[in-house]
Amino acid sequence: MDIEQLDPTPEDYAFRDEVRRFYDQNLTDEHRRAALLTTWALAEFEYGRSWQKILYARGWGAPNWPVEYGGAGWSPKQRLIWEMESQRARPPEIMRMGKNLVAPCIMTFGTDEQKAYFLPRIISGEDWWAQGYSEPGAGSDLASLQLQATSDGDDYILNGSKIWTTFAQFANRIFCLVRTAKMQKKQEGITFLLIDMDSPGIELRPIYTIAGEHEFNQVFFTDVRVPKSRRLGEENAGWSVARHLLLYEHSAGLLRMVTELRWRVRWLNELVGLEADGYGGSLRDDPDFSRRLSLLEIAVEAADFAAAQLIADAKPGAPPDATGELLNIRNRETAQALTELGAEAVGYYGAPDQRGARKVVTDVPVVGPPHVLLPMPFYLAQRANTIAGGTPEIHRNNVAKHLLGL
Amino acid sequence: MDIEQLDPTPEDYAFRDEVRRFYDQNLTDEHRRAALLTTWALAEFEYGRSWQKILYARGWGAPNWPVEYGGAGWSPKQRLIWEMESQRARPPEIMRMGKNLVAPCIMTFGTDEQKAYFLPRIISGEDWWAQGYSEPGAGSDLASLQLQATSDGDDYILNGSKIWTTFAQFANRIFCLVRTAKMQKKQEGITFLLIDMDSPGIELRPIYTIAGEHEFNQVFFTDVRVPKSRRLGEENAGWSVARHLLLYEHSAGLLRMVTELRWRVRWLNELVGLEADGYGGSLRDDPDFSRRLSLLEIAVEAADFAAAQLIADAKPGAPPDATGELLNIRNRETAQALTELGAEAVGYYGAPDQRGARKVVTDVPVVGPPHVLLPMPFYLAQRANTIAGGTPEIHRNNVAKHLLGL
Amino acid sequence: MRYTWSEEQRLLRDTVERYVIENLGFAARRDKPQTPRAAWRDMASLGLLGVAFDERYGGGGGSPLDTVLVMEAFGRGPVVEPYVSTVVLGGGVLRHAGDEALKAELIPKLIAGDTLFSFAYAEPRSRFNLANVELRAQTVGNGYELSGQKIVVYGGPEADVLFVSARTAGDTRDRDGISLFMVPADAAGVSRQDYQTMDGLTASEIAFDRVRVPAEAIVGEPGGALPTIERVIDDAIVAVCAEAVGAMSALNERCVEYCKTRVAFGQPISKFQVVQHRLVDMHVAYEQVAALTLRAALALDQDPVSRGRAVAAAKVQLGQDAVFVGKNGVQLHGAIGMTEDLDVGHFFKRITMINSLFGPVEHQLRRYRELRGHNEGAARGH
Amino acid sequence: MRYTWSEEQRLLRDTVERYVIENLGFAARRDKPQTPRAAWRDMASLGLLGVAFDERYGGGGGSPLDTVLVMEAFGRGPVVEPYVSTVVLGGGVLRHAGDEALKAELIPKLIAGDTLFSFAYAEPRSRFNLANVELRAQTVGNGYELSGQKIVVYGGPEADVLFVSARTAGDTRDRDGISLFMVPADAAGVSRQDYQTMDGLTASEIAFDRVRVPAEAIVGEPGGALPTIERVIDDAIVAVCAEAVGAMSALNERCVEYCKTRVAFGQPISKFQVVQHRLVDMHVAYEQVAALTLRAALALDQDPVSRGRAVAAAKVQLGQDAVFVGKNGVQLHGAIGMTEDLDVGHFFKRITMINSLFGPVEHQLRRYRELRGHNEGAARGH
Repeated sequence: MDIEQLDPTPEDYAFRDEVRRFYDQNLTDEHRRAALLTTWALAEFEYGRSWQKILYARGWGAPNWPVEYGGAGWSPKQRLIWEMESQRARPPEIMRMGKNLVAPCIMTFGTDEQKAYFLPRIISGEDWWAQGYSEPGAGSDLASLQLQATSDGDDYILNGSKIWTTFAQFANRIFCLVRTAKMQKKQEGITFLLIDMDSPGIELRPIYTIAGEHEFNQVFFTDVRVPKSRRLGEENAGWSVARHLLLYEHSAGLLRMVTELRWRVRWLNELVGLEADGYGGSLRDDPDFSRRLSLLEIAVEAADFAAAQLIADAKPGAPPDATGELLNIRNRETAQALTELGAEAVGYYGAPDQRGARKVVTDVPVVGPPHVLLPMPFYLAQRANTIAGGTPEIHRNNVAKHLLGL
Repeated sequence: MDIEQLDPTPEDYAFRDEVRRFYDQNLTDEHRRAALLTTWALAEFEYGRSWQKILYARGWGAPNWPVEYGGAGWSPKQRLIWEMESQRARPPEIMRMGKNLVAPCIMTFGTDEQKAYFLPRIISGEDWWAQGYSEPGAGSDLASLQLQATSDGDDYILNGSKIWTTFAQFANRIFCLVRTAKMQKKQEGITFLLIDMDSPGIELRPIYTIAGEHEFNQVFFTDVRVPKSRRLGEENAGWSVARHLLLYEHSAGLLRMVTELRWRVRWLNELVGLEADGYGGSLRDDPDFSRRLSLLEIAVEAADFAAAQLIADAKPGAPPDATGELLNIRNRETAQALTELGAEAVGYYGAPDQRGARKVVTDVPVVGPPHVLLPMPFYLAQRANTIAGGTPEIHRNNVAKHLLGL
Repeated sequence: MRYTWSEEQRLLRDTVERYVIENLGFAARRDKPQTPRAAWRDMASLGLLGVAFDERYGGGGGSPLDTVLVMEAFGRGPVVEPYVSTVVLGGGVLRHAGDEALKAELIPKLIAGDTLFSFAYAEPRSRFNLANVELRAQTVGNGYELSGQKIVVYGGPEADVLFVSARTAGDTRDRDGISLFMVPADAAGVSRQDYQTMDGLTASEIAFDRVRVPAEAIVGEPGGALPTIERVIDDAIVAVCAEAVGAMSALNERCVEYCKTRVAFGQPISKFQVVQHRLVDMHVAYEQVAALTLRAALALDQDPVSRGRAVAAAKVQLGQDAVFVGKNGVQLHGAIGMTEDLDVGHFFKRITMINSLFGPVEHQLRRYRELRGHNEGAARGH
Repeated sequence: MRYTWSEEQRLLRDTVERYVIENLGFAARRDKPQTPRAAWRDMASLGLLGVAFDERYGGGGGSPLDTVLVMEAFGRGPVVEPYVSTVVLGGGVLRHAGDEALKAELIPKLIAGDTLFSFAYAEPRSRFNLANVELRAQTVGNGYELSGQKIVVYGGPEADVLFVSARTAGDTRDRDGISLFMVPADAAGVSRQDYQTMDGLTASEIAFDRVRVPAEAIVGEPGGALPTIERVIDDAIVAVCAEAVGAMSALNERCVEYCKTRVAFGQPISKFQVVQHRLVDMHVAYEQVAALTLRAALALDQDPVSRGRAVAAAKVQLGQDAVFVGKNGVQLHGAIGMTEDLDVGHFFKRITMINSLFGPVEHQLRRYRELRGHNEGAARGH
């Protein structure tokens, strides 16, 4: 999709130019490199953080938030233009657990004190949040979680562990689902807490991914005290907070996914121009490769148009239904297929383990030409695209139930 | 696979030549045409029947039967050579419900009278059997069948109906699973009966397929009397007869399937040579088409080799396990994909409804060149390849349970 | 925004859909058969034949989206009337190549249902290459003489007037030298072999044996018809994509309903996880084709490269996702889905035929790729 | 019959497998690490380095099936020792190109584990085209001078001796004019950049800067090495296919076991129909690759066209089915499958790398197709 399809007014063009100028003037080479080297969810932390600070300074720290909390008050059309330009500029992905996940929940369920305390720190880039959901025995079946929170006066005392907490090593806050009661229905008895990472009793164990990165952690809680004032919503009602978060994530996730898909197509088109086909031309000339790339391009066109339609057709104020979740089933497959093609594009140079060279600032030389650095770890890391945030199996279960009524 | 891979002896070559000579001398043009026009399970009835009579006259009416009943007493290697040559010659597919399905059950469960009466009539081509398994409310879940058999002295009285009975309009016998009792476990209470099609009270309703053929029937039973002497096995023990039949069918089915796959590859290779690509060459020159055909050829090579291995590794006398069923999951997909490619090959000429011209002897002219006659109905009819004989879903359930122990 | 439906359009769709189901669809054809001509006049009186044409000829306005709406509803029938051949193809030749006088004369007759058209373009050796035209038109006196053969001309048996692509110059596969002729179906030297198609439509093999036509029988630019033909075919591709979208939505509904009621192993089969996931994937598939079809419809009036890529993309996706839905529509119904008794098999067959029409996946994918490099080199065209 | 295992071979497989799991596999490397040289000498003392070689050099007899058996067991480790680079590739050059004296001298050293070899053939612009050799060998005096670059030379860091493909005549992509050279790893002018690979093996970028070698450094026919190179690479393709078969079987076992024990929504996930069917499909996938690998191994000694088609077929199927098993091995394990803590991720990465090695699906499929038309025209080769 491009701006032409939005029936743009002169004001829309002006807005587009303004956004574009902003990116041109503020996105440094380091930011761009950080974005390019992102294999899974997030860019190297420092660059994500500094970019958030720049956004905030411009008044665009969280454009989709309500204006009262610092949102930009954009129309849906402006939102789409912003996404188009963001896709073009490719800033480093910031830690969205604060801005996109916990913040909407705080807005809906938080006390006035919680709103006043947390939201400004999120939008300014002062606070960085991790998500404490999964546990070793509770992944797709999140409601089985066991992390124990025992009431003790004005505090809860936490014991247990969370796992797969992305970038917890950088976060100063973590939101957690914890068990405050054992009920018949296991979704009941869960409470949503906002926790400081420097609380005594919290320890991290790094987990390295198959792409060779320290991305995940296991977070251990040993007698960690959390004041009850840090509870979001009612005790034992944390599941409804979590569902709110998920709904929000699915709908915001669709647009972000499409933006990402378009970028991957562009990236891959550049990549094939840089690779030799072994017969005197570039990989772009290879009919089989171009065939597969075209199929994926078409899938991305469909994804793009379907998402735009969904946004255009949405009743204002109505909660999103499962259509976004449905569309993202295919989109996630397409996203993975694009990285798979990328990994194949670099041929033998997919093999070297280049984790040392894959930093924004590093002395380690690249094995081979610069463009071979990303594709293979990108592919490997992106296997998580069908694990984190719910497997396709779970999403299909959900859609079958909620959309098809099966 | 070819004979070279069997470490052939001079005797093997001689046997190969003998079989090849037999086919060359006995398979008429009509037989060949009947085989070519077969879209689903069976060739036009007359030609299947006359071919069985020729086989019988040669002593090869049922080569895999035990010698005592008229089998040829071949070694596994000879069986493979026979399959290779059959694939090469492509005789019309005969009605295998008698020879391959009910006969092994009669051998195992039949009384001496039943064996003496039925088996010679099957091998000689005098009797033709239909299979009365499915009912309108019992397909994949066969054990739900409801056709009622009430005991009345020396007879059962049958009421109800069977459906999807292939070629029942030509059969003079039908074997049926019927309900003789209502038990806790629905597999119990089922009885296996051998029934004459001319019994009073049997009526047929033809069912036309999407390929435009009268292949299926619904068979209605109204107060049909069947003597108890026509019961195969014990009363209420019909399910174990049916399981025996199925086991036999899976294992024999694998080899037949591979033979069929090899033929389809050859057929398709000829087809692409006959079709123009629209750019001055033949479809054989089309890189995308040849790419897809090659992928399927490779799948057939795998199917072929895996089947041969399975047969070579089989412990003599041991019952076949589910590996044949497992391999046929992929084989059925390959079989369908080959017909799909065939239907695509004929381009616009897939459209005309040519059921009138698709007979061994007919006055109806073909629309377009002769080679366009088969592919589209073949494709349409072959959708049944993943329905009849158990859907892939059921086969996967079975393999999961019996082979993987899930 | 331009990529969604107006209320008015939704209304049109609902009207057409109701009409189709009550009068033209699978059950209606079985339960209260009517003559093809009667059905055709009904469609005319409802204004369905005119949605694609300019108001000054009595048409509905001519938004490509209206044709999409009508075809989607037809797809849910499925309707077997020669709408694509007469209105989209025949009418398309008139719209895109006809001069003012011809349009003013014929479009009202088309809209009224009085004259039926068809477009004969495919040949025994052309496959899907629209530039591959062997049928020759030679100048004879003041007119032309046409000799050659056209195959699988949909709506041929009903057509009063045939549009025919013919070569007036150049070699068999040259892009230049192709002209469009208007030929009365009963002209001397025209002989037809009529037949039904697998999906219940009609078509003809048409032989032209020294068929004499006057010079005015040429529609559009002599020798330069290929771009028009490509445009007309692109209109038709979008139309059949929309038809397939309708068929997919009907199949998905049938399947959900059937799986909820069909019991096996003690429960409705809709309770089996594998069946549920299949149904979800069928709905995912629907969304892809629906999105790209609408997108292609909106691109029809753009430049040929943008149009061609958008149309090819929709057809490519159809060849994957609509075919997936068609196959699984049959598969989930089991044996009953394989019979002529149920509309499920008809939807499947119609989707199968649409997939092949104007070239299946690989053909359109090549076109998509070649149009990308359009500025760097000559495109191979269709 | 020729397409199944003998009892003896099954015994060998079991022995190797036990040894691998106890000494070289994922858990063994983590729990009782040993130096690479020690592991290598162990393998030598077990006779594993010699299975592919003739008995007169102290080898095991040289049936291609024996290498398949060993590699399958290694795949189940997974083993990271430079077996393919030293024994299959390096040893392959010796076997297929070496003269009697060279074989008699070097093969025993290889089998004893005293000398490690590697084969440098890939170049920055060659991709998977084995005929694409830019590295030049110029005659200088009685010998040659080698200049150019080789990339991703597996086992490069451990190698004592390098075999190097170099151009002694012709243009970059000519099939003629390629020769094989034997170069000591420490020869003057050879410089290496060593690294680990994603799947835990080792490799090097190797630059040759006017490296002087004597005339006797040429192995095999000067200028005519390509057929030998193709044969050696085909041996290696079969070896890595077998390795992938081992990895698939291990992954399938891990997955069945994990799904039986991992509980979600109140039951082991192996009770979910979708999971069951996935596991079945993974087993189906295994059977395909296993069958074609064995078939390819049996074709290695046939004519180049039969050999090439059988080998390409196995590699094509690997690229579909082994990759399917690899991905789903990770998928079924969920997040834990994405970590370095479990062997599952390592199997997946190894399969991923093997898929790319010597050319993935489309490359091998093109080769398969071109070899079919071999008699009608020149094959494009690898």
